[in-house]
Amino acid sequence: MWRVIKSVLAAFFGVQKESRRHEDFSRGRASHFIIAGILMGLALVLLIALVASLAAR
Amino acid sequence: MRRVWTAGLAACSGLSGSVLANGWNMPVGVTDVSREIHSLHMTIFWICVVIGVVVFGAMFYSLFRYRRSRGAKAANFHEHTTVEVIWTLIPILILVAMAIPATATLKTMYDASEADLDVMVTGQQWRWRYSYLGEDVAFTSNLATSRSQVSGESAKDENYLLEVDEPLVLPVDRKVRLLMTSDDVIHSWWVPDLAVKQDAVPGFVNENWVRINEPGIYRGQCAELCGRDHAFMPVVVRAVEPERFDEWLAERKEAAAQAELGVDREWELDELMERGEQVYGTICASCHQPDGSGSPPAFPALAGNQAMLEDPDYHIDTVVNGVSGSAMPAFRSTLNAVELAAVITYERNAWGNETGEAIQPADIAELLDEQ
Amino acid sequence: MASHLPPRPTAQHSQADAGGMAADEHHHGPRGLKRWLLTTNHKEIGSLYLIFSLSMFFIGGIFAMVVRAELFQPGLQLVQPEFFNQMTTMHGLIMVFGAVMPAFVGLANWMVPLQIGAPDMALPRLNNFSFWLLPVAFALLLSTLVMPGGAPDFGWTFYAPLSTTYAPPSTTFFIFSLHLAGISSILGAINIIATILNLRTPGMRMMDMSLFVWTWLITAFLLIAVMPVLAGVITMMLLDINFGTSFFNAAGGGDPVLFQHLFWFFGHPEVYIMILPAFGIVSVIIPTFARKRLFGYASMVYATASIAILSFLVWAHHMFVVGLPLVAELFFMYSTMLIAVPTGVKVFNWITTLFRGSLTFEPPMLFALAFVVLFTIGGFSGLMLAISPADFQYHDTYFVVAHFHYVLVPGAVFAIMAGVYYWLPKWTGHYPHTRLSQWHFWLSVIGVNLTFFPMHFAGLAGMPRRIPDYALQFADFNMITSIGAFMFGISQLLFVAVVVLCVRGGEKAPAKAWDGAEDLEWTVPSPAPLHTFETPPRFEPDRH
Amino acid sequence: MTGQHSGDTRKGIRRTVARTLVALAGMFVFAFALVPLYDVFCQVTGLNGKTSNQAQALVHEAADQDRVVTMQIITRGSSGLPWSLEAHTRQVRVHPGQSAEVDFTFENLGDEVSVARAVPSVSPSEASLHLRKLACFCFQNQRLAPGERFEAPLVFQLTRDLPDDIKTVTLVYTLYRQDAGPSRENGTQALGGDA
Repeated sequence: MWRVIKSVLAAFFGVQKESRRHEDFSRGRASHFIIAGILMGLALVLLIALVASLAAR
Repeated sequence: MRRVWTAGLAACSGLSGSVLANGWNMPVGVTDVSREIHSLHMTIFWICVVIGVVVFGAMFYSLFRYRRSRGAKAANFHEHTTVEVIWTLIPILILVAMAIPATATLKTMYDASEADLDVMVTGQQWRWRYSYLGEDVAFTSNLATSRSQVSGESAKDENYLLEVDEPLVLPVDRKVRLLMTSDDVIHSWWVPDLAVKQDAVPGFVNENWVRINEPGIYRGQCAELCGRDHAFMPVVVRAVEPERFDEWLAERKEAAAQAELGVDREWELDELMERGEQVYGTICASCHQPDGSGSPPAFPALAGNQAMLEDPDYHIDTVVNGVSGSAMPAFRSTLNAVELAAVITYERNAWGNETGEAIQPADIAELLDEQ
Repeated sequence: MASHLPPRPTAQHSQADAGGMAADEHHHGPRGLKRWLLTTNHKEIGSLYLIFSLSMFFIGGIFAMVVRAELFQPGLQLVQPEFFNQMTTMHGLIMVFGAVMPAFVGLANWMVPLQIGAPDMALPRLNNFSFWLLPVAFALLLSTLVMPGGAPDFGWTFYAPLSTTYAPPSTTFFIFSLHLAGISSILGAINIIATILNLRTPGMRMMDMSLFVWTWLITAFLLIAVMPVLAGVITMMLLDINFGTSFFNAAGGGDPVLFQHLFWFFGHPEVYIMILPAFGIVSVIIPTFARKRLFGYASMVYATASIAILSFLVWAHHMFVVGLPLVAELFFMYSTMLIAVPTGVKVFNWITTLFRGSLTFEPPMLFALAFVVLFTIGGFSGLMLAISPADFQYHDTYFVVAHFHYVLVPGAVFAIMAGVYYWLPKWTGHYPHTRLSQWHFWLSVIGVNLTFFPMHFAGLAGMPRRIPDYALQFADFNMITSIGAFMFGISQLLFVAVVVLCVRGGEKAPAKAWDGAEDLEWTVPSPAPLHTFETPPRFEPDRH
Repeated sequence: MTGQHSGDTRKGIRRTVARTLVALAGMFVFAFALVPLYDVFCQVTGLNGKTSNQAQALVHEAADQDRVVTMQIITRGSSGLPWSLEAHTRQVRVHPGQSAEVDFTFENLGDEVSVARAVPSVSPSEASLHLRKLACFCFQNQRLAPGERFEAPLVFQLTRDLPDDIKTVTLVYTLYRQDAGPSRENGTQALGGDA
């Protein structure tokens, strides 16, 4: 699970190591990545929203 | 270099010296907010320039240094995690540095503290209506540039397309709250020197505010595509000293009262025709055409329109109340009784519409007063 | 630069692999017009898409020329404002939905099966259908020009209520044609996804695919996600116009601003739909002519995914002046700024690929390099527009027009042209005429900058977009822009000349037309026979 | 050419297509679901100055005597509707927490029965979260005979949690026609008609 999260994080960040992505795509299941991606997308939304509402104070 | 260019272009366009570009950049403007926005704009611009110089510098260095024609042999590296993480983190830091002043400026712009004056700005195809809330002063502001200038039949004035018959008058050094709404489609009220641009959405109100630092005349335009004459609904703001503003407001109230008096007397047909032609020219001609031919199907012809000529009440009702779901607005609150009577009389007697009827302002006033 | 082009690879050193040796003989389908109407061959459909896109590019271009001719000088000289609005609207719609998107689909049709070693697209008959929807859709759209009341005149963003209550009667046809074009894109996207996920040659993993295939895969997912939203929005418009609902009408409890939220929820990903495949093309071309593997292949894939995800979170940056509360302004400003990060990663990767390469400047490379520079300039103005307080001044001015033309013309369009120059030898068996291509390139680059750079100044000086006539202080900028636009427009005739000449003859190209090229398409003969990879080719991993 | 693919590949393609079709249908439904979601979102966040279209209960809290907020009331007509709507008071000063009443007069000045509704909008939009309408004519359509007058109250409360920096709240009512409009026989000849 941690690997999936790390890979999705890398996708958000836009940087990934060659060796790592080989692992991603040989081991992981697509559905896991998609679910993790959606969840972390939501987390990102909440994070930006939090920063925005703090800044708006 | 720039002079040569512009002079050359001005020469070939056959226009006078006024065509010489006087602005290449965002105006600094005359409010604290506009200054802040300008400096934010310049800061980010220079950051982009620096990044551009670095990035393009590296790129063009590579393009010249590693050409095969100069004997370059390709290296064989294709990833470097540390470098990639660094060039991801540095932009994030730069972005945070940009976001901080931007957030501060935005908060100033959203300041909701008490205003000294509230003005309601209403967009209408294709003019602006201003009402000073609580002051009983309201008027419409139309494009004042003549059609012959647009078509090229006469020379263009210095403020071509940026002049109106009645500018919005605002006091300097007072906080003015601007409430925006629209009667028909979305418009956007914009004056670059005031750094105010706000959409006017039909059925909804938006607000913005301005505190002008210097007296002067500031020009802008509608910024949101609003149909055919989108290019022809300028905004002009005349900022005056507060005392002058108070005088002006008193005069306007007086003038409105005077106009009331004119309503009760009997008006001659000629008088109404003369006044009506003016009103028609500023308000109606843009859609129904100066010769009343309209542009069907959206804008029906008025010349020879039997439905309208046979039934004066229908004609009056349409002008006063508009037609829902069409481009024909209600002029009940835009024009006063004299103007309404005059323009209806004009439409019933111009371009071969020879009804000979004079619609009396008093009758219209009665109609409006019931209201 | 031009005269120092390296010698072309000779025919012997790149004989086609066994897998690519499929012969032409067993094509027994109908001939003539019927053959093109009924074809299910990915190469023929690809060519149809590209020809269609090129014709739309010229039709949309003519509309742009009308706009620029009217704006050459202040005053109304050639057209009336209502026709001017129809021209700007049709120009936008045709360029977005008729030129850029079909061009990318055409390139995908041609090259995705070739790059993954597949014999054809996964759903060939559907492929034929999704192409032939397009001519119908755009014939319908163009026919609105001669309808009473004229063509759509509310801008390509068709904001309600200008596009509903106040729209011309032809709007219903506009909605129908957009539905057809949308269905075509969706079907194309399904086909591309099915092809990429199922028809890769044995041994090719996802992370072995070329960047062009990757970016198209992600683009196809974006299409699946947002085209239905567009379909929903225009269906709501249709209901508002013809069936008395009030989704976007304040009078009935609706909200015009809701239209903008829905439109841009589609519209912003749509912008990336038009640029991600361009990233893919450039990421394939630059390594070829740098003779060096793409730097940060994995990062490129992840950055593309990142841009795609973020594109769903930024839509309201198109609506900063519509009256959003402070928190919303901040949210969309921050999320928009974040997009600069993965985009920057891509630019850095391209430049690092050039660094210590062995560079030559054939026509595809010229266009790819111009893409990198000019797209980045468009990215800078995009960053400026993201700053919400400053956007109160930029919004709906020519600054915005300059920005999105920089990312779409020297961005998407240059990438398409780079791709065409790159793959023409594979399609026709001939190299494009070098001199003519170079003329086309330089005239296009100069024309594009002459057209769009002064727009920045006009916008900052206060010129709103979508106006047929303007105040005198904008006259100089507009005149330069118009001259540049005519120049750019005319120089595209050279492009047609290059393509036509290349189809008819020219220097023969070997299977591997560019010596630095790595992907599978270069293992089949040039021109590629009608059927390729009928037995899957061998693929050795770790080419990337 | 599916015929050429092996059985596994064909199954794979079918599965991919089925999944994308489900995703497509989901997104299409989602687009329409966004409409009510947007309304909910607006009401939760105060986006766009929309107010509730149902009567809300009074929040029982003591009025904040130290703070005064100006409530501006603006009424507007719209084209095609010969009605007038007047607020008896154009501006009221209230303490947050306190409830207040403003009366309005509707009048049909036309010569036909017509139906209309006053559509509200609040600025600044953040204030709409804290504006509670206990009674309002804007919750339903009004139907007036020619010359008929009708008086209706608006009872509202600005709750105490109204952000401190908000000093003025503007409430605008725009009257919109809700029935088909005047029945003119020669409709295509109509003056401003869309034909």
